[in-house]
Amino acid sequence: MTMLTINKLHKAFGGLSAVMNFNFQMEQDELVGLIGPNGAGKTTVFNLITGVYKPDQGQIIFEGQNLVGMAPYSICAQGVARTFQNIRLFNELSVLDNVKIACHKNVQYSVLGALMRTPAFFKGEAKIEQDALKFLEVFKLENKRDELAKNLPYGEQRRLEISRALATQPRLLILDEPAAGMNPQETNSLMKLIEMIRREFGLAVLLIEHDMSLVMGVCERIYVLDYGLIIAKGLPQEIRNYTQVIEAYLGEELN
Amino acid sequence: MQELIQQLVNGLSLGAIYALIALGYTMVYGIIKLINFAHGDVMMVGAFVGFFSITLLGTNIAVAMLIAMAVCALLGVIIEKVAYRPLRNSTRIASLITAIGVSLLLEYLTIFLLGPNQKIFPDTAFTVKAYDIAGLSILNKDVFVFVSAVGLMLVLQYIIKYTKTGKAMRAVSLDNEAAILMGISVDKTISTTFAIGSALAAAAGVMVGVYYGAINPLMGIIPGLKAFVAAVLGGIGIIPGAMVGGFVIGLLETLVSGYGNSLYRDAVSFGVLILILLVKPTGLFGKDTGEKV
Amino acid sequence: GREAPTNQQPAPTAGAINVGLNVELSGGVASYGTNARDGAMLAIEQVNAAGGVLGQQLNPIVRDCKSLPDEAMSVSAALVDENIVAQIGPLTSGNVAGSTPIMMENKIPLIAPAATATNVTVDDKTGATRDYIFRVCFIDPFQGTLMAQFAADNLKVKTAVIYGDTSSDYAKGLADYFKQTFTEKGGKILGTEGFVKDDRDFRATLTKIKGLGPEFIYVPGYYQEVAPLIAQAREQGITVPIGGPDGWDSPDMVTVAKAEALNNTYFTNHYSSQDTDPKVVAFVEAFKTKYNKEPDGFAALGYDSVQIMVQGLNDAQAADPVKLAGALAQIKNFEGITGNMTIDTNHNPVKAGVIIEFKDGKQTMNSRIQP
Amino acid sequence: MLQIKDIDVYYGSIHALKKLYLEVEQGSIVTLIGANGAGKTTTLNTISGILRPRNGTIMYKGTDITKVAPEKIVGLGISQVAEGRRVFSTMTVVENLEMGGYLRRDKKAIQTDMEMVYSRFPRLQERRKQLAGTLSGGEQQMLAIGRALMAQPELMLMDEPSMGLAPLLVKEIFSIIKDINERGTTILLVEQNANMALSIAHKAFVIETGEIVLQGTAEQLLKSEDVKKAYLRC
Amino acid sequence: MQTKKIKWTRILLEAAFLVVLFSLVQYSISTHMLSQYYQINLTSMCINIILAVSLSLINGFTGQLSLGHAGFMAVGAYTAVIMTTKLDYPFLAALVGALFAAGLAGFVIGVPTLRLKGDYLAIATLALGEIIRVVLQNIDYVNGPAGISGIPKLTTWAWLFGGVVLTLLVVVNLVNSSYGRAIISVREDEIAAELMGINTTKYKVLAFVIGAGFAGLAGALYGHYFYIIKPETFNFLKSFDILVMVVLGGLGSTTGAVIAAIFITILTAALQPFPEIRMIIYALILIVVMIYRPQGLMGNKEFSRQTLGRIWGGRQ
Ligand SMILES: Nc1ncnc2c1ncn2[C@@H]1O[C@H](COP(=O)(O)OP(=O)(O)OP(=O)(O)O)[C@@H](O)[C@H]1O
Ligand SMILES: Nc1ncnc2c1ncn2[C@@H]1O[C@H](COP(=O)(O)OP(=O)(O)OP(=O)(O)O)[C@@H](O)[C@H]1O
Ligand SMILES: [Mg+2]
Ligand SMILES: [Mg+2]
Repeated sequence: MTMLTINKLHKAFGGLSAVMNFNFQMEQDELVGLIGPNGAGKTTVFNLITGVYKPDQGQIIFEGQNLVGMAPYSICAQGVARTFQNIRLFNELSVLDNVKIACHKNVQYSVLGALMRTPAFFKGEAKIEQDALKFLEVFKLENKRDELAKNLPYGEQRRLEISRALATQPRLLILDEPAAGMNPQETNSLMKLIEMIRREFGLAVLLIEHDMSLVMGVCERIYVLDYGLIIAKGLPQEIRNYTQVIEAYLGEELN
Repeated sequence: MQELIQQLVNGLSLGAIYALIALGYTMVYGIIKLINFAHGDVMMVGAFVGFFSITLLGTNIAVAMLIAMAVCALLGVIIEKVAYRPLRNSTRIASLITAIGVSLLLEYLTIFLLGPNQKIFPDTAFTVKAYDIAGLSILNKDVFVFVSAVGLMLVLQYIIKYTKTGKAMRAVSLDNEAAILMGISVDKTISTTFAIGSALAAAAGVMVGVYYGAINPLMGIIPGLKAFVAAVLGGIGIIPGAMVGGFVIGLLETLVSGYGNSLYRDAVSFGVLILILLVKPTGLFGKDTGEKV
Repeated sequence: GREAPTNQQPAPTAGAINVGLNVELSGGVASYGTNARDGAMLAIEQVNAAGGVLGQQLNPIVRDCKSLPDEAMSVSAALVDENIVAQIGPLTSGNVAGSTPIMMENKIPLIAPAATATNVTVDDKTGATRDYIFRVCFIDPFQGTLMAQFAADNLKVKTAVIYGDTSSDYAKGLADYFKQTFTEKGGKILGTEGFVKDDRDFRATLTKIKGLGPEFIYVPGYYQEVAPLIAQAREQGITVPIGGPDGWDSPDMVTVAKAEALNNTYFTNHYSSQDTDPKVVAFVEAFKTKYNKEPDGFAALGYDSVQIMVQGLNDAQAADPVKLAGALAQIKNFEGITGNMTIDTNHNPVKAGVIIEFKDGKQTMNSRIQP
Repeated sequence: MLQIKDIDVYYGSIHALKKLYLEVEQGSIVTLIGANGAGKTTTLNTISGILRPRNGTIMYKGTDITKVAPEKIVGLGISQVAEGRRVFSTMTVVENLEMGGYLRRDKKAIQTDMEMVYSRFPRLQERRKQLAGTLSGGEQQMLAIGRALMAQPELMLMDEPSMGLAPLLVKEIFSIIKDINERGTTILLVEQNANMALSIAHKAFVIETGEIVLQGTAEQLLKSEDVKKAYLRC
Repeated sequence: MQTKKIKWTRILLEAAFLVVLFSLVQYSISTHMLSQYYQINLTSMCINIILAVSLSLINGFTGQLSLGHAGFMAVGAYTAVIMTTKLDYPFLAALVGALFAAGLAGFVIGVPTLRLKGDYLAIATLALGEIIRVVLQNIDYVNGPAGISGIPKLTTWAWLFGGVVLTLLVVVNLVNSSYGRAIISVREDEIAAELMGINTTKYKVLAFVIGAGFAGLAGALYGHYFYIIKPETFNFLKSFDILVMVVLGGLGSTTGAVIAAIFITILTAALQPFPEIRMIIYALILIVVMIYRPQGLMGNKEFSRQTLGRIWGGRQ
């Protein structure tokens, strides 16, 4: 079943059209890549989907719901979660609290319950803690639970961001350059992780990445964006042979 | 109609005073993102230095203003070094508190040394002339502050936009570590910023002295607050914004007093200010650059 | 120059009488408190030099109430612990109110130099006089009424605008009573405008007032604001007479507003600092010598507060707060420099009021009105 | 040209660099590779004077620069492309480039250099008047490199210049690095993309938790089993 | 079973501690062991604690720079005083009324202005605080600038103690819950929080309303102790005073706010005997403390968080 359908999406900044006539479709449990040269408009597409920017035109239908005009937090409530190109963790908070915040969405007690410390509060807190730890374990961060997020090395920060996004229990996970700043080995294990969480949590994943080993390694389908326009879409092996893509993006054929 | 024009004249000259104070405020504010609550008090010190250089040294107004500017520039540099620099890598709100501390210190040190009573600016310093133009009363001092405000705004804008020092200031304000990597000395740049900002405050102080005839140790509090409001209203750190913000507040207050109810002057002008901000959350001239995500 | 350092308080000697000075030395009205303190300290010095009271020296204990009623209360409580015989201050009615319950509870007289609100000495609700609260200044109704009478009867004006300090209860009270009397006398109030403390620019409202064209403007407020206000009024071509209360009394009026602008302005006062009464002249001289500045109304009232307390102590023949309060309530014809006063049953001084007119920069007595 | 001897750098109580040594010869490209958090950025920041070593010395062209103020170090010809781009976000692209040449006085030469940057990165020319903060990640990276070039450095420290760049641009960047090196600029390059870095470098150092664990010519390291396993794409 | 038992004994111990603390002070007041002067300062201290803790919820935990706290205090003070002196309500009703009136004011003000960021918000809140003051100054029903005096002294140690405990209980319990984490996430990174499903506006308003409400409570307690309330008392400088306590204590630390409130109250009282230089010394101390502890006395740490969590949050 189609999970995400985007029709005729437009977004301009001042005179600059960052995204033009963007049409896109994605099935449940698909893993799709969005690639393209720097400044092509990929992050902008993500920002439009998640409500950070309001599109000038177009529709974003997620599981039958039009997301256009919704506040970011309600889009998250619909089941879309993301990471950021420039990592945005809650730096001064512990690793565990970072994830717990993402669990807040499903909190099971009221403000009054919190103030009165009702049994529901203790039960709810225990559940949040349990959930948060579960997501940390997936990314092998459980023994860093009490570290401040800002003190983690870069690679772990990226992993924490993904686990935080997962904690909102999305059905669509959007990753903006998850492997940036990782070395090939780390990228490799990230690749495995992405595949694993997709299976475990039954999600669809949409990702932007410039590291071709990752994109070609995990993505089932790829869209290529250039100057705000889709210039190609298809299976990885098709994409890498499109001359237009090679010219605009890959440079030469990958070995 | 005539009355309206007279009110506009009133508003512009009141606004010019606010603008003058707001210029230095917004500059420091723009560069180091410090809400310098002591700015109004530096203005007060400037007014007193001007006062003493006229009464004790017998200088004329121009020299007095230069001396005041020089003294306050130095004062500003010292304040920065002692009270703000150690906090440069801490939260902004921490330096806000030291700014409150510095403000109290300047006020009460002055009271301690000179007493809380007002001092009368000698009227030999500036001969006030009134011009009657088509039934409007316009004073030479109105023209003087208005021209100074606009002139200083232009000079400041030029410095910041086009000179090397100005660009260094902006760079430091955006990312001081990256600025260092360009070869910019952050300490020097910030010192310069404070020197200029404080000198402007001093100039404003002397003008306030000339304009209203009396100065006192607590004279900086309210104008300091209004200048802060003007700076924010115009858009934080934007030089022309501060000037326009000053004029807007001056005009607002004047119009409320003149045509509304003077008893509600501050309430109404603050209310309008909030409305403006609600429509334009980054101030009149602030660009909503919106953080790129 | 530097004002006399008053923070060095003589150590309480064995037989000294402690006097509390609870005044505003910081905060919004720091200058009122400081001037009153200077006046009071001068009086204490003179009294001590003349051998003290009841054979004992007066020992002033100065405290700052930060221009806040809660701090005034705290200071009073601290002063009570110092066994003071009386407290001078605070200056504003609000701060006196903060201090009042402590003084009442501990039965120690409070002498307010300048708190003018009616309810300072009288409880609003019960109408009862507060046993331990006294003052040496006029009350709002007296001055407001006086100026209204003067405007209507002597200046013969029919219309007036009130332009007062709205941030001070003093000015607000005066405005109310002026309005009441002036209307009773058939005059018309064309408008009521306001400024707030520390305002320096009044042109917008003045332009508006000019448009209203009143024959008289009543400006209840203090000289810091009134002086530039009058200057600006004249600059705007407003030539009608302007009147005000004792808050105008300061040499700064002339230096700021200039002699010419002050012509045709009048204010109510208890005395004139340019009075030729030798008592007043001596006070002004002594004050100038000690502090190298001219005394204003607060200084004079601070001085009189101490002097009336001394009178009370002498009458009571004991350095005892309760007895002092009894004596103060009975004071008759006390010769203060702000006038001859008799304390009435409401603990307000009954003293002659004067209307002072500025003539070419000189304060001149226009008329004296005995209540 | 650059000699680092036994420096120790701390962040509070964290010992980030331990007796680290490093040498860069004039005219060469030297690369420093290592895992996340190994201390690469710390090393570069210490050279530029932003961080101060507790012990040890840093010699540059025969003079000790260990205690020289960071802004002075730039004046000596060392320029850094900082990690995370660090462009001046509310300045335009042009103004950013001008900031790169802050210490220079030769207006004409600055202009030619700016043209040179534009010819290398045509995208920047297109976006001349745009505020740097609104550029895409890759565009900002180009700007950061361009800005560092504007200082006409003799030694250029580059912290992960290829991060976030499209493959085509990554190649482009590496060829630019090679090119500026051939024109006489010495380069100390920090890279995650070890394959690429080693392919253009003359010499390489491997850093692990603040210590140099391996050094050699680029060819040697390319062949090393340890390096292959840890850092290279097989 | 075992842990539950321990928990209960702890709660009992803590409750006992509170009872003992309360009774000791109450005893020394009743027997006049504590002089009037100390009682007044104890009152100021408690009111300052409520003010600082309530503002710390807004400034410290939510990260919204609010400079209008004195305005809410004024709303509470006037509401309560009108209720007791003019409408003859009992004190408890007046306190509750003050809490709700100020909370409502917080809501009305917060909803539109909390869209503003950083200093723009600071200015808007400052302006609103001043508007409240100016409006009060012009209402004859409350005597304009003269204010209302002759207020009965209804604030006793018991009310103060209750007020402080309630404030701490609410703020600490809120902060240490999922809602509290949501509030804190707004401070850390509003955009990221929003994208993690946090309705940031809602939580900003929630914190603002609760903070404002307790400022109102503090105002009510103030009014019924210090005999007079007038608009001037609640001007922007009062807001700054409260802000100083919050920052001095450490942003995001409730215990910090409490400690700083105590510290400032004691400092103010201790400087009373030096009338000429008290403000100079006060200013110097502010500067020096901030220079040496820029993160505030407590940083964002709590004084033994678990202990406190148990003490204040241990009611089950
Ligand atoms: N807020 C904004 N204001 C103005 N221009 C913007 C804004 N956000 C993005 N742009 C512009 O839109 C274009 C697309 O940017 P976007 O960040 O989507 O690129 P991208 O495909 O993610 O590139 P990269 O791979 O380098 O991250 C760029 O040219 C950028 O400069
Ligand atoms: N400001 C800081 N405060 C505390 N620790 C820090 C700080 N910056 C870096 N560190 C720590 O110092 C060590 C070295 O960090 P550095 O940034 O130099 O690593 P790197 O090799 O550049 O890593 P990356 O590949 O992620 O950029 C890491 O453990 C890191 O957590
Ligand atoms: Mg991007
Ligand atoms: Mg690094």
